[in-house]
Amino acid sequence: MRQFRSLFALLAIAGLALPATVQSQQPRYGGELVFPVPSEPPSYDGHREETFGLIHPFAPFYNTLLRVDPNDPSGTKPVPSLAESWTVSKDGLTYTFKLHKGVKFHDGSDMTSRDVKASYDKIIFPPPGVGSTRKGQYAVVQAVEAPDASTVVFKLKWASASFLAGLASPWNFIYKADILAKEPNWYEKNIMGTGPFTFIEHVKGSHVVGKKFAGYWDKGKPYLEGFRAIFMRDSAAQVAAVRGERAHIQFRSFTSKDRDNLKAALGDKITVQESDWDCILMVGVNHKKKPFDDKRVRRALTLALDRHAGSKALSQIAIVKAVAGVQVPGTPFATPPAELNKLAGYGTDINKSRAEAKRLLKEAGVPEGFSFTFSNRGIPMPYEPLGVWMIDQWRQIGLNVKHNVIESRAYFPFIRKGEAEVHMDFQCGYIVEPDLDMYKFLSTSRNPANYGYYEDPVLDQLYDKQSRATNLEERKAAIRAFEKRLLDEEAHYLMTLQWNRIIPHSSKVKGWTITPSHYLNNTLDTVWLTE
Amino acid sequence: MAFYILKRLLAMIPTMLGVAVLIFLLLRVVPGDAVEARYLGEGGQYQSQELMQMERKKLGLDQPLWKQFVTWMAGLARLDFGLSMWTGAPISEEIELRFALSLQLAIMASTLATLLAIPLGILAAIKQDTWIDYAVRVFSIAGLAMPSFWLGILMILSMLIFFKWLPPMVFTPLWVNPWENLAQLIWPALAVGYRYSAVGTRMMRSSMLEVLREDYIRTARAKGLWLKLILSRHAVKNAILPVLTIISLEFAFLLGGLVVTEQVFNLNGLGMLFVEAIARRDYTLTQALVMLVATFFLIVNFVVDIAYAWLDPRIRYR
Amino acid sequence: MPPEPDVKQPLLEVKGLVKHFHVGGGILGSPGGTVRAIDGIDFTIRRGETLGLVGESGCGKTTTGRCILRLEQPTGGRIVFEGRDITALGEVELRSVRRRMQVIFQDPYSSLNPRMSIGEILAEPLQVHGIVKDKAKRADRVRELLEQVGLLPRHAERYPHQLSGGQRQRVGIARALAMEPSLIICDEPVSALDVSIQAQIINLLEDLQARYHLTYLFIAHDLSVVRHISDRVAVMYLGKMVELADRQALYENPLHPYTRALLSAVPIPDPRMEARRERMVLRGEVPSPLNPPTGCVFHPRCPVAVGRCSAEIPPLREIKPGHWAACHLA
Amino acid sequence: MVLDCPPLMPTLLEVQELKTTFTTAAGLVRAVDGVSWEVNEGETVALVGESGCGKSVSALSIMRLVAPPTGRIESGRILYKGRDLLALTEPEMQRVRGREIAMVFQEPMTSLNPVLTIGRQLTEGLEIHMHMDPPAARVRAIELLGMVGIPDPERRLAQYPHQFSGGMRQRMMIAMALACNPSLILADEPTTALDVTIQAQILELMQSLSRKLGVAMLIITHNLGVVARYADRVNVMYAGRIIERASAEELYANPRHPYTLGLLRSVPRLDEPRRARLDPIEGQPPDLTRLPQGCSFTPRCAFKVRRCDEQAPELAAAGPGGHVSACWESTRLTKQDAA
Repeated sequence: MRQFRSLFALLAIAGLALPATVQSQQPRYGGELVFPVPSEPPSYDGHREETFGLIHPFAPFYNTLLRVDPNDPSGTKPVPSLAESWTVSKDGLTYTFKLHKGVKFHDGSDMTSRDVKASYDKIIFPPPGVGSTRKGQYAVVQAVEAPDASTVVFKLKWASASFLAGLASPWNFIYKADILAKEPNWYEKNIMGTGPFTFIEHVKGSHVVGKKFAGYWDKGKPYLEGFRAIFMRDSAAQVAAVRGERAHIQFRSFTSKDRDNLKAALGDKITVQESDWDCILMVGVNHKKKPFDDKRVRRALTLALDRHAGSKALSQIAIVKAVAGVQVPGTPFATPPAELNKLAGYGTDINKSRAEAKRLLKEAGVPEGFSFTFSNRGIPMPYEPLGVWMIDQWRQIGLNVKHNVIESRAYFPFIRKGEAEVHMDFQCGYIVEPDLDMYKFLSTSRNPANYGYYEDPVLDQLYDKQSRATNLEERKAAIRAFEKRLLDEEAHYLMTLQWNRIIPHSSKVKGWTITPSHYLNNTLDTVWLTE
Repeated sequence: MAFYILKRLLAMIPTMLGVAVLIFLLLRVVPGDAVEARYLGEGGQYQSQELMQMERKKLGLDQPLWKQFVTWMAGLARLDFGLSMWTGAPISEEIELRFALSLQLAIMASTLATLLAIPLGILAAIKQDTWIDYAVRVFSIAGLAMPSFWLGILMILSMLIFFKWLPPMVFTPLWVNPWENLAQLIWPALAVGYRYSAVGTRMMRSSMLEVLREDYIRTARAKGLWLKLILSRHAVKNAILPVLTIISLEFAFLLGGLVVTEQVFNLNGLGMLFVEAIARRDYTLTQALVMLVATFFLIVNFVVDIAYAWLDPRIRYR
Repeated sequence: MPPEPDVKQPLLEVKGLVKHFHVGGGILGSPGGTVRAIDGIDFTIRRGETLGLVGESGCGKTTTGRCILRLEQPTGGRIVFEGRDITALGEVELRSVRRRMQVIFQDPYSSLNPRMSIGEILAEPLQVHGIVKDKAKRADRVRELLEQVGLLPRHAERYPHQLSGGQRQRVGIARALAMEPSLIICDEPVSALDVSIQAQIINLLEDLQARYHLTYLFIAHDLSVVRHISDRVAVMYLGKMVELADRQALYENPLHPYTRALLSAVPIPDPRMEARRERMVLRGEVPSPLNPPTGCVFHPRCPVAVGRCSAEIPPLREIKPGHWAACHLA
Repeated sequence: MVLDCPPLMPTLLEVQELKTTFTTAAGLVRAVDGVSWEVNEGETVALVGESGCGKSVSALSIMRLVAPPTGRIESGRILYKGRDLLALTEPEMQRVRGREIAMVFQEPMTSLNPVLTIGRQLTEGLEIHMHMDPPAARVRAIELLGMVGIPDPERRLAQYPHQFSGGMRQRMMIAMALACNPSLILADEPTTALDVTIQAQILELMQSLSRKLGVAMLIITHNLGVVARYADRVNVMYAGRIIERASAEELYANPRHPYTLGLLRSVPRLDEPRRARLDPIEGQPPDLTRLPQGCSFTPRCAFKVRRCDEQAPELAAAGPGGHVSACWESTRLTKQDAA
């Protein structure tokens, strides 16, 4: 029910007509959707790449086994795609999927369970010399089996609450088994899927063109005759393209200022969809550096941040907005605001928080005017405004912080050396799912990408507990406990503000719903143009 | 002549070799490599050392430096630039289209710059210290003061606001559709050409003033020649040499140096590719681009020398 | 006052000096070649004397001066200065030699830094070479130098463009004097000056020579000026020395046809005399030193040349005591 | 004496009270300060003086080539064949330049355009003034080069100035000047940049051509020796004025101005025994922006009297044959006085 409420809220923001008229509109066939893409992927292999620059132009050529409901603005609900239905064994260890019949690859051959198995085997058990960047997320899988042409079975090592969501990952394109058997890396440089669109051309640095696949299995779809993705690095150029009506939509996000400008210039021709965004900057505190080994000091750092005031001020100038914990606000596992505000640094009385922070620092023996270095990544938005904001917040509890900005590409290699005291870290999910969103914070021994360099078995146990919970309420409780330990009691990491996704697009674009992830909902099968 | 050209071409080899060694080493001084840039890129997600090592091996980054250098040089000798470390595609393929765009833009901008600079410079020189001279000066200083990307933004905004029109966003080669092609490139060419004409105009003006003070101009006047004839026959050819040099070197620079302008006009040119290649630690691509631009500089220099000889017989016969 | 020099001892000996320049080919592929700027010349300059070196442009006289100063590295031959072979000295050793050997240029304007005051120009070498280390004493020395060359102390504050040509040449002389040299190479020191000023500078050079026992190598193309100032005169043509003699002998009894032609070409400011004078106008132009004629280099223009002249190079012979000429017919 | 007779030939060019000034940062330079002189048809006249005395500016003023905006002809008349050149329009003046009056400049190196062939530079005057077509102009150009003694003229036409030696270039300048059969050639230091032996060649050539073709010549020089042999009459200039004028023979025999005398005395001469010391004119040439009220030569003059400081002397008769001098003491001077 909450989901529906937030959908209506979004529709209201977007200034769309009433739902009644939405329903009355019949999808129209034809037209070419044009959209700028701010980044270009190195290869075409979804199993290997990590950039949305791959999803936006290339997802329409493929299908996945499951997908995230394209009409659900929370972006959390797995629904059928190539699999039309599934059953889960009582013990939660066997998942059996029935595949759609009559699914054809673009070369005309039939898609069978062999292809699904081959694709997942490549992701989970890659042969030598084949890159799979998300292999670790499927550690739960024991084996993938294809007992008959239209059945795929996943055997798990233990029960997993997030497994279905994992199969709805937008990255896990289903490739053709015969091709993979011949050349496991073929899909890095070639495209051949079952998706609603067929690949026409990719001009390096310029654009990708797709055309409606006449033999698409989901009858009646897609509506578009084709699409054209144009690589465009400069955000001003992207905005200009939408404003000049040379492009319909940009699927990542614009800033609030761009939104206002577009709206002012084009009025009703622009429809705005907004959502909290499953991306967040957080602050890693190196537990190996004194005095940050002392949790009182870490708590003081988070207590110093006036998140509510920051949300108001920073949302005007940066792409951040909501005050959040470890889950995107408004999604099923998110902590409700009233409860979230009880965490250290989330309170509404900032003076009280700061007094507490000063007391803790004193207790920890940290002298007045203590100095440390805050390393930040050389990306103007939103790293820099957030960095400046935090340094100012820390100054107000008597800390003197040096801002050390490092070139974007050199940043993580530097952080990985473990020399930084306090640094900005980043995480962005392709689907809102606690397993994925919280994995980052596990002890460094379990996740080397935890640059706080701490070991916290209690926290790890809470993670495993929620991950294997079969009951929704049980999982929620474990997540809540995890959040409290991570952000309040131990203050291992500090969360800043949730990013805010703003998509002002041409009002001609219909059938596309914003979700918290810019990796989601880019198959374009449901999208149509009014003219 | 053929001997001279051959000699000059041979003389380029050591220069290119120096450039090659320099860029090879410089790139490797910068922290990080293509694999780190790729797998620690977006969010700092950790990838297993195993995967990273595998990727490094694929790219040959596990080899000792000298071996990497030798491999690269051996490729260069066969005019094979190798594969991009980022996309794995042949570098020639990466560069081809962008080169066509950048080259065309550089030619158009330089041509515009020349077409503006030479008449304006001559006009300012013969009308020295009159309002015409001042007007030309203001025009050219304005060009210098306004970065071309800023002028570009102004142009785009005005087109959007006043004509509700935007140039095409995708490059179409000239031979495919000249109209589309020009509709896209004329604007950046104007923005860039205007800016670069400013230097040329100033140069042409001062060079012209200098030539007009020369004794042989006085000789020409003493012969009873009229101003137009003196300018066209006696002055311009002499005055044009420094302007030619400036514009030619600008041309070579334009080829790879228009990063921001490319962004503003969303041009798929060499400038952005260059910046991205460096950011991605795509050694092979960066090296190839540096070699390409260096070659162009050398060729342009060479062509300028030949042009000098053509314009100035003193050089030709010396 | 420097000690009275030993007049008999040669201050500078030049033996078989050769300087060739290699010139590259043009763009259109004309072959490069060797310019024989100086093609084996010998002479000595005794302490306290002035040797005049005359010849037309391109004859090698200026290059000779530059080789002696080691501004050019000679291709061959030896230069012995104050008894020391300086032909192959390195930069550091040359520094001390250069103090003893100074130069005055034709165009004083381009050899003076326009951004330095005259005082600074004169003080700089004193400081750099550590001749006068104390600042106040340096200012005194500058004043003294200015007075020696007939300028006023207030000229120290002026800049080169504020002075007339004659005054600038005086500064050039003062700068040379500052180093207390024994040899001054005067490279066309008066040819850029107005006639009325030329005489002032010549007189000044003579006065200074007498006062400081200076030795001059006086390079010029104006034969009347050279006659006035020199003790001995050497005539060069196309990189070769064609005649060398005492002033009087050379002017009254020139042995080489080229010298005779030169002398006859000098106009004399007296119309009556000019009308009576026999003119010996040479044919043609000076050949290119890239491709000098065979035999005697002067033979193509020589009014008295015989068959032998084009085949055989005449050596510089001592025809009369102290009078040398390179001509088969002398 | 022949020179006592009035000139047999009619006056070709008559300069009357010419004043030319230049505006500089230092002030107004009175480069030519009211000079008058004339050239008769077929005659060779010399204008002698040191650098900055106004002799070159005089020639440029006649051609109206004083560069604006700094240079300006203030007043005076320049009568050429009775027409005042200063009253002509610019197109009319263009028809005079090169056609009626031609010029030979001092620096043959820089006075020829380095990027045009000799042929081009020689024929362009023929094409515009004589309306010759290119083949005819070429024939004439070959003839001209032959006339000034340049061997192999046909091949030479295709060459560039830098392929010519200094003497050759000056011959080429003379050929250019002669191209359109002018009545008057203004030769500004025509031999100064040349070597002595070449100087002699060029002067001989100019003299013989001017006699043969009946061209009048104005030779501008600082070299008294050059003038002695070739000029019929000599004007001596100092600080923008003519201070003495006489036939060449008379001037050298009986200089009547201390400056002329000083010039003659200060140069070493091959025809006289070597003197122990030269007799320079002391001091510096005057600053043309701040000329004294009286005679400009006073500060350097060995013969000055009180009056010299107060009043500038005008040219007055000082000897036979139109010998005039601007000196209060001219009659007192003899050549021996200075010695």
